Amino acid sequence: MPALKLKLEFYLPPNLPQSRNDQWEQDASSQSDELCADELGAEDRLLVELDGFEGPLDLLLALAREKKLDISQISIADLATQYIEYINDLKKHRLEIAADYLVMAAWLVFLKSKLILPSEEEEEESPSGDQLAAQLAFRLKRLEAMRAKGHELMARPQLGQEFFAVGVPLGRNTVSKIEYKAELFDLLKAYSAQQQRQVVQGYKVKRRQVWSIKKARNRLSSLLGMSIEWAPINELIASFMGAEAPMKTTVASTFGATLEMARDGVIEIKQSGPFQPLYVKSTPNVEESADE
Amino acid sequence: MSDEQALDHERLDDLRILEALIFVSPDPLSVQALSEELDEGVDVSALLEQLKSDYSNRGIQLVSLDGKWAFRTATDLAPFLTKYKVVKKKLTKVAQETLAIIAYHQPVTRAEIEDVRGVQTSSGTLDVLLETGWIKMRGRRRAPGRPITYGTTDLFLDQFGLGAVDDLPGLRELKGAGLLDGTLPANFEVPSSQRLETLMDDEVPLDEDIDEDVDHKVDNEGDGGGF
Amino acid sequence: MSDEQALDHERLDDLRILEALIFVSPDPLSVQALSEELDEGVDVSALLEQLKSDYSNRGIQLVSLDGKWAFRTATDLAPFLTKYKVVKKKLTKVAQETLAIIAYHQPVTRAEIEDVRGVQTSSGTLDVLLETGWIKMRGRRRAPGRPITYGTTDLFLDQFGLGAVDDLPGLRELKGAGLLDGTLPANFEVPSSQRLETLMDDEVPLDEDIDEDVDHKVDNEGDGGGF
Repeated sequence: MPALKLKLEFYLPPNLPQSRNDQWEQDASSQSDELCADELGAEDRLLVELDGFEGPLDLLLALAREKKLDISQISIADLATQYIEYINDLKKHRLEIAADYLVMAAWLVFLKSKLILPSEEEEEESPSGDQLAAQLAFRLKRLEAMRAKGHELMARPQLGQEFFAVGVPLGRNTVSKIEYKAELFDLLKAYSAQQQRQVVQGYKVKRRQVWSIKKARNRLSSLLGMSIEWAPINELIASFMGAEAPMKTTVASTFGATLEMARDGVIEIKQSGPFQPLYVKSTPNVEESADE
Repeated sequence: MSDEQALDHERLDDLRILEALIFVSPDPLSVQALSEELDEGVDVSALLEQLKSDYSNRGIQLVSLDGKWAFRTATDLAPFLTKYKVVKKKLTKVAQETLAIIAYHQPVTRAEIEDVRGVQTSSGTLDVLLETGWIKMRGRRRAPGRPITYGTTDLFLDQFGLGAVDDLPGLRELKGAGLLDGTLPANFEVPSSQRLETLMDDEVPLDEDIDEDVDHKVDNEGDGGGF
Repeated sequence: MSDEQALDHERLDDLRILEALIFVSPDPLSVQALSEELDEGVDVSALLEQLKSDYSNRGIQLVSLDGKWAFRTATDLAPFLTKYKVVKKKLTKVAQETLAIIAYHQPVTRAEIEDVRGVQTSSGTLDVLLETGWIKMRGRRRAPGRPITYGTTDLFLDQFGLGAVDDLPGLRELKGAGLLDGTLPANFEVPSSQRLETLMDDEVPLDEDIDEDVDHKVDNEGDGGGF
C-alpha cells in the first residue's frame, strides 16, 4: 500500500516543547535540500511535511539522530517511546497521519510490551522482544549505512565532473567487405519469371478482322445486282468467305447491311418464320433509279 | 640477443597497438576484445598493467572498469578542466539512497529495496536511475512472482571511478558488519554483493520468464496434489 | 635544491595539465588557448615539444595540426585500427536475373543479355556480378564492335552447388518445379548450358582485341568502300 502523502501546515502551538521545535528544524533541513532554510525559520510558522520523511523507518532514524546516539548503542525501547510520543503529539493536533506511521506506532507499542514482559510462556516460533528489537536496530543501521553510502558515492570524483574521457573518440576506421548471397532457387525463379515475361511481351496482338457494314453492303449490292432471284443470305455470306468458315463479324455486318438496304428500298427481305433462313433480292426499279 | 630484441620490439608494438585501440574507442574495452586484436598468446593483461604503470604519473590515466579499460584524466587535475564539465545529473536524496542500495545489495528486487528503506519506492525513482544508465534490469529472481532484479552497469563504475563493484567504498566493512546479508525475518533475504557479470543461481534472464513460470506452476501443482 | 625540485614539480604538473586538456578537448587546441589555462610566463611551446617527444614512441602521438595540438594514433598503427567487416547482401532481382541469363546463355554479350531481358542492363548490375566473382569476362565476340562475352566462373559453381554448368535445370525441370507454366509457346526453349572452358569459335581472347580490332576495322572500311 503506498504511503499516503500528506503535506501539513500548522501554527506551532505555544505549549510544544522547545526540543521538538529544534528537531523539526534539524530534520527538515537535513531531509530536504528543496526546502530553503528561510521558509523553515519563518517565525512561529512551520511547514511540516510528514512526507518529507521517507516512511516510519526514516522518522525513527531521525529521532535517533536527534538524540545524537550511535544507532548500535541506542535503546530501542527508548526510541520506541519517543516515536509513540511523537505520533501521539501529532494526533493531538488532529493531524492526519499516514497509515504506515500508525502501523509502526502500533507495532512499537507491541514491541515495548514484549520487551517489558518476561518472555517465559512465549511460543517457540514467534521471536522474542529482544530479537524484534535487534531486527529493528539492524534495519535502522542498514538504512543509515545505505544513506551514508549514497552520499559517499555522490561525493566521489565523477566522470565528466572531476575526470574526463577523451574529448572525441576517434573511432576505428571500418572497412566493410560486401559478401553477396543468392540461392540457386532464386536464380532459377528470376530466370523463369524473366523468360515467361519475355514470352508475354513477345506476343503480338493479331489484327482483328472486322467485316464492316459498309464492306458487307458493297459486297451484297454487287452480288445481288446480278440477280433478282431470292437468295438465301447464308449462301451469300459463304460466297464472301470462300473456303473459310464465316466469321461472326461477317454475319453480323451482312445482316446489318441487309436491314440498311431494305430501309433504303434497295432490296427486299423475306423469312418464312422465326429462325428460318433469310432471303434477299434486289428491288429492280430502285436499281434503275440508282442507275439514272 | 637479437631474438630478445625482436621480442622487445613485439612487446613495444603490442603496447602501442593496445594504447591506440583504447584511445580511439568510445567505450571501455575488455581484455577479451583487446586480445582479439593481437596475436594469439599475447598476455594482454600483463601489457595493460605495464601501460597502466607507464601512465601512472601522467595527466591521463589508464583505468580498469570491471575488467574494461579506458583512458581517463587524472582526478587531481579536475580544477583545470572545469570548462569541460558536463551538466551534472542531480539525484534526489531518495534516488541517491536507492542507488546505494542497488549498488551494495545487487542483484536486488524492488521489494528488497523497499524493505531496506522501510517505504514504498515510487516507480519514478527507479525510472530516473534507469535513465541515468547507472542501473539496469538484470533478470528475474527465481521466486514467486518472478520479481525483476536490478544491478549497476559499467557506466556506473565509470561514472564513479570504480574499478569493480568490489571497489565500492566500505563494501567489506558493511559485509563484515553483516549489514548486507539477511539477519532478518525469514521472508526477507538480502543477497550478497559480488562482481556480477552473469546471473546468479536464483536469477533467470528477463526474457525467459514465461516458460519458466509455467514449469514453476506445474511443479507447484504437483506438490499441492500431494502424490 | 628544493627550489629546483619545486620547479620540476611545477613543470611536471604543467605537462600533466596540458596533456589532460588536449585529451579532453573535442577540438585541437592552439598554444594560446593552452597558455590561458596555465600560469602566466609558462613556456607552453617548450612543454608541448617535450610532451611530443614523450609520446614519440607511443601508440598515441601528440601532433600539431595547423598550429593546434591534438592527440592522434600513430600512423603506422592504422592497419591495426582498421576494422574489417563483412556485410552480407542479397543480390537484387535484376542481378539475379542477369546472372541467370549469363549462366544459361553463356557466352553472352551485354547486348544479348539486354535482348533476352528486353530492357537495358545498367553497367552497375554487371559490375556487381563481376564483384561477386561469379561471372567473368571470357573474351570478345568475333563480331562488329567486338563485344565482350560473359560467362560464369568456378566460384559460381561452388556457390550454387553445381558440378558443372550443364547441371543447371533444363526446361522440363523448370516446368516440373512450377517455375515455368504452360503458357509458353511450343517453340520455347531453355538453352542447354555448356561448360565452356575454352573460347568458342566466335570468341577471341580479351587481350587480343586491339590488333584484331584494327584488322577488323580495316576490313570493314574496305567493305564499306565498295571496291
